Amino acid sequence: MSSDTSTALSLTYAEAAALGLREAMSADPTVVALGEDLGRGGVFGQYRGLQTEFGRDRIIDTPISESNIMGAAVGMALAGLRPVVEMRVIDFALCAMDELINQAAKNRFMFGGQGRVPLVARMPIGIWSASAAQHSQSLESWFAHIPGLVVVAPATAQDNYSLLKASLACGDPVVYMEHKELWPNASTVDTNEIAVLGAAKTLQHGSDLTIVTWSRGVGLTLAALNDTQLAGASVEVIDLRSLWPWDQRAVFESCSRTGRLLVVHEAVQVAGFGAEVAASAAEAVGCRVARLGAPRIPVGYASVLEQESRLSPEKIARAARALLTAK
Amino acid sequence: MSSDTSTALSLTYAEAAALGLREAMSADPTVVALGEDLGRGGVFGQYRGLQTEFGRDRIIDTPISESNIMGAAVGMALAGLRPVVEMRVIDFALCAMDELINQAAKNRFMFGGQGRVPLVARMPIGIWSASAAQHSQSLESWFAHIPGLVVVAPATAQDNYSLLKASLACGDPVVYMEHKELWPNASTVDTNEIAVLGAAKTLQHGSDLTIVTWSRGVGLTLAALNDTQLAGASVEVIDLRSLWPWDQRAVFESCSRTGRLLVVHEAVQVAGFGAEVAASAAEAVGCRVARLGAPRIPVGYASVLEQESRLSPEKIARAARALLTAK
Amino acid sequence: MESVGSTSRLLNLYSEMRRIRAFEDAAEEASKGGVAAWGLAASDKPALVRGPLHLSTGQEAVAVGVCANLERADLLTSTHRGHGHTLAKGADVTRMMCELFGRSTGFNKGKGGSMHIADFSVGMLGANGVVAAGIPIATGAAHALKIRKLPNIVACFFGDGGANRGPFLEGLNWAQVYQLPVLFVCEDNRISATTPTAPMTAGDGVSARAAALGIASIKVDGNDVAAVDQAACGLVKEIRAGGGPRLLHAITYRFKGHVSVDPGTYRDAAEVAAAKLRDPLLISSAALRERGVTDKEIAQIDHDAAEEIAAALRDAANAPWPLVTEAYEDIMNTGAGVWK
Amino acid sequence: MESVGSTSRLLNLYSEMRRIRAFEDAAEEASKGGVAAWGLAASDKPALVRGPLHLSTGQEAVAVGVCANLERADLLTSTHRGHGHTLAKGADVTRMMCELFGRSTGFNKGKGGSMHIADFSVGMLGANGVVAAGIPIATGAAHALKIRKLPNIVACFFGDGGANRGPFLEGLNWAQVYQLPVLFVCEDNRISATTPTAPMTAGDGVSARAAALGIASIKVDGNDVAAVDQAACGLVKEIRAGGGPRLLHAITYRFKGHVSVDPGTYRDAAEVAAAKLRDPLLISSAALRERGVTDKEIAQIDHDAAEEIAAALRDAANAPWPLVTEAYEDIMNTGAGVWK
Ligand SMILES: Cc1ncc(C[n+]2csc(CCOP(=O)(O)OP(=O)(O)O)c2C)c(N)n1
Ligand SMILES: Cc1ncc(C[n+]2csc(CCOP(=O)(O)OP(=O)(O)O)c2C)c(N)n1
Ligand SMILES: [Mg+2]
Ligand SMILES: [Mg+2]
Repeated sequence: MSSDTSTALSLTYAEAAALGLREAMSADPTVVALGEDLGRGGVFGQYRGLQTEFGRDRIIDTPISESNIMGAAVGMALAGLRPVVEMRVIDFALCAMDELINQAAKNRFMFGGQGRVPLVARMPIGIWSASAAQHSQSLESWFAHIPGLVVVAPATAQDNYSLLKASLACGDPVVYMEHKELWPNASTVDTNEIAVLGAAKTLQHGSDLTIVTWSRGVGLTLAALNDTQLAGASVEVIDLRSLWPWDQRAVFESCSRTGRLLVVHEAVQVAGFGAEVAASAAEAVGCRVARLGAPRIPVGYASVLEQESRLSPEKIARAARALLTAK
Repeated sequence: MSSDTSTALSLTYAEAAALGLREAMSADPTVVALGEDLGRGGVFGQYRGLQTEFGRDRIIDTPISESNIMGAAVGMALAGLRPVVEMRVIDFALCAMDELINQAAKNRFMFGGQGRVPLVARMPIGIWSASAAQHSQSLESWFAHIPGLVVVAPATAQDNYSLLKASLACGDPVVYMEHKELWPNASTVDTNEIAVLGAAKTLQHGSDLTIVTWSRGVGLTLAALNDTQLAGASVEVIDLRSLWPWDQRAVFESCSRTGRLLVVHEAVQVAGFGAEVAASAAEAVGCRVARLGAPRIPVGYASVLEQESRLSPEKIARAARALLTAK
Repeated sequence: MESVGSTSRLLNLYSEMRRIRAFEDAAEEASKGGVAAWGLAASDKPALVRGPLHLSTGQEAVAVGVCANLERADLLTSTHRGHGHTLAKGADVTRMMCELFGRSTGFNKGKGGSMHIADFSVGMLGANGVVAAGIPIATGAAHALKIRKLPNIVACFFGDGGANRGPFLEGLNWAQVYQLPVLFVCEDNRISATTPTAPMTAGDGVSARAAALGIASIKVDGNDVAAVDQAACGLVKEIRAGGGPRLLHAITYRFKGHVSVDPGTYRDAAEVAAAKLRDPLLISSAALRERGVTDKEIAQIDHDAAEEIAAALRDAANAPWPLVTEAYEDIMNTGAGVWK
Repeated sequence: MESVGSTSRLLNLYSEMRRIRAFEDAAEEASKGGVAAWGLAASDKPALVRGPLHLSTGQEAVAVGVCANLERADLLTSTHRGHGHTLAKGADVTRMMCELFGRSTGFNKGKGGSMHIADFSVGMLGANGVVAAGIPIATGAAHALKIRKLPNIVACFFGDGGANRGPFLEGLNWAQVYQLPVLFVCEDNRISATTPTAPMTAGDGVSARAAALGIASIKVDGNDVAAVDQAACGLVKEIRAGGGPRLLHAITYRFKGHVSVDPGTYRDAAEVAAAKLRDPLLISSAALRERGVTDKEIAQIDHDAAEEIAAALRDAANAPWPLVTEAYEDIMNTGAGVWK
């Protein structure tokens, strides 16, 4: 599924995903995509042009039937296809939880390995454009908790290309979480870069503090490094990229050098995936840990309220500074 | 909603819940219950006799329509009732996630406090009787992660009486998680005991190690204290009872005395609620932490497989010993 | 209100539709700018109304014709496209506009915005960001009314696209099983976001589906407010008499894109132009003129509506923002703020 | 198989039903003991078959009559009550019994048990612990067959109670919209666990609901295997000819409780007794006798079935347990075992 020619293209996060899917569909006739409004390119343009290229049989416009979209994908996978499921925003995927958790995730085990469910369920996450409480969630920790699910959260156009292809190739159900605020972000994509699920990327090396983050948190964390609060601090930044499997080796190695771990994510902090990373590091390495996530409040509509649920470079820098100066 | 006469009764966990609900229904005509097979007493006898006493209008047999059961409960709550929702086992509640998360949990906030959703959603959890992967989950960490939800997990008949009444009185949506293996457990219930949501119970005092647990983990942890591996160790055991709110004060106070925290739960360890407790203690107290939960595998049918997902006194004692002797 | 079919009633219906149209037009204008989406680039003009704004422009007759038959104590559940329902149910225009502007004086204190517009004080239990999610809530509210032996009913609006979601079946079955006082109203604009609904929908539509559940329905021209009013009047009477649920299938057309920033280019321009000839305001004003209402009287109504909305816009623009601390309120009595 | 209505075919159908009955009786017996539930105390005899065991005793004619019309490469999704479907689709009795006994030689390596019984090698894609959850899966499998231009079809079994869940609507709508090769089979035993289905179900039942979606159906006496066979034969032909989905509504009766440990005391004893007079095995053997099949021939079939099941029981009891390490296999290629 890798392309023949080496190319470095400038693509947005949305375009990179479309390209990755397009290449996978060209290479493998069993790859299909289904969801609402895909024919018009998807809500965020991430399917633009694909129905024209591959036809209505493979880029499938569906009724508003989230349960059946996900359930049908399970049946398709069992009957020889590799479906990409579009849930539009993760909040609507809540209408398909039985199908994802009870039917997709457990299938391979429950039936003793008789079948496989190679589906990629795309569930855009995150706060975007004053969309309020029912269109702003980030529920990655839910899926990390479920045996049988792979959980992926790309932060860049490159990763949205490479990780989508890796997810399509992996053969087990993948919850693929694109962040809605990243769609327009453009950067260089090397189509020869192959991603490995479970391998983090260390974006910046440092010796005083390790910051582990993913998705929208990555860009904000890198921006935080310029904050005056962090002047003089040597910070290592790790983009986790996939939350299950997650790169324990890279994280533990880093924290045992720095002695301090801050986990940063946009999701609600309480029982967020940061708790898993922090608890694991505390257990395995015994380093100091801290988390920065959203308070346990629904996302509000007015900017001043929404802001309380958002990450910012300033908040990240403050949390990092607090950890650096602790005790 | 407290009873007039002081009584100490011997009741099973199921009977205690039935009594608590019966008293609440007698005291408050707006309390109703809805779910499948309630007229015949519920799958586990936890509604036995109630339809005869209160009639079909208040103990409501429903179609197999989990989405509508939960969604109707939201509408009932908004229109002046205090519904108890029976989901039978938590696995089926996955068919009602939009209704619980998007509709119930966020309602009060999203509408600026115009309404309240005082519903109690009962979702029996846990491994029981070779029920395999689709009837054995414990998903408490999911709900702890969701702003707007209260999360309760009683471990004893007393608590199933007192916490159910407290949940009915609380006025916000409560995810109420009874453990299926506890139904027949009988103990003394004092009907004058009033439970406060968010208050843990310290069941045993100790100075070497704090074990925090809940639900089925409580009895198994107490049993583990007799294991030879723990001979000579002074262990403090805390039953958390409610996971949101959770008693941070009691837990932090205990770990700062003992310097070691083990969190024990039946749910999958990865991104389980133990991660939240352990990470919080590591952050706030800086004590050594460890977790014992299930491996990230679906629950298998054959005993030998199911056993791998179960807690046991021996496993708990081993984890406690490992933490006591660490570094 | 005056008796169905009377001129004074029709004047009221027209006037209510005009208020909604004026509200939608103003909200649309105020939403310009903001983020890139639907093929449009972000503008640098900051939007006064932010976030997804689903306009009911062109569909006013359904909301108005149905709500004319509701009492204040009757309840209503809505969709993502809920402005018309909210105003028609009697909500205050200014508090509504304040909510869209994200101000603390809005119905939801700025916490919900357009997609969660609600006025519980007039029985409007909320717009909803999830398609068809209002249906189960409506059945539960009606169930409560029945259990509490109250004389009121619930109106439950949903879209043609929503009829393909499971809760449609579960909710209608439920309402009929318990013989609940609900009027289901399908606002059939024949489109679901950017996708025509018909090719995604098997069978003969919502009325046939309701009939299969034993629920009687009426199909009506949803752009003719008099026709909607009359049909709703009959169905509401039957429901109030204890007849159980009913369904109103109203055929209408969405003049605008799916959300305010969507230019709707996926639709045939000729189709849109033809549909606009059947603007419910044109149909209604023509009917009024036939009954002898003068152009001047109509112009006065239009003028009053414009004034009312202009005042609401001014008030909303000057209203205070929520305090940061309010982000931690109205969640639960235990929990955030205390516990975090 | 032989042509529909022929005596040799009816003999095969009878024989298949007899095997299923023998299997169910044996499984029931093997499940005795175990935990307290349904008003019964726990017995001290350890159960050989553990966990929820939903018997299809009395409903064999539906599974057999439908599956007689399926090819091996056709697919099937089932319910929690799936033993009959699995055997009728051609699964091996011994591997099935091994699965119920939780042995590593079972179809699912002991990981699933009765509620997840499956034999993918004959196209049986699994029983399901969640009511109606097989419906969307069946539509997806049929969708794949269509996209892959394979000539096969999918049979989708569900219960009368399942028709009140949302996926019933979503799945049937989907199948009709995409004109998929699915035969929906409603096994209507008129009960849902301990609750009669009728008072929980609005309208005229599944056929009416299917008709509202444009899906043609046949209602049939589900205890008469010849009638089921004939009806299924016609519907399957139409489906294979590209006619889109069809529905078979089979009226039957559940002889046993909801699960094996449920004595079913909530049902009227007279009702159960009357129903047993219409045992599908009685109806079928009477029909065979009318065609001149001798008692001896029938007794031989009964005997063979009993022998086959007895052998399966012996093999299952002696089969090996799964290894502990297998708890960590068949989950995902990355993940547990590697990743803890
Ligand atoms: C469960 C769910 N799926 C998808 C969406 C995205 N969405 C919002 S409105 C809409 C179209 C709804 O069509 P219809 O019900 O006909 O209402 P209309 O917009 O035409 O008023 C879609 C798909 C959603 N909000 N909820
Ligand atoms: C979504 C869901 N809700 C509830 C249950 C519990 N349950 C198992 S079988 C059953 C009754 C199903 O009735 P029906 O569909 O008629 O099938 P039958 O048992 O009669 O074969 C119920 C309620 C379940 N398994 N899944
Ligand atoms: Mg529409
Ligand atoms: Mg049944």
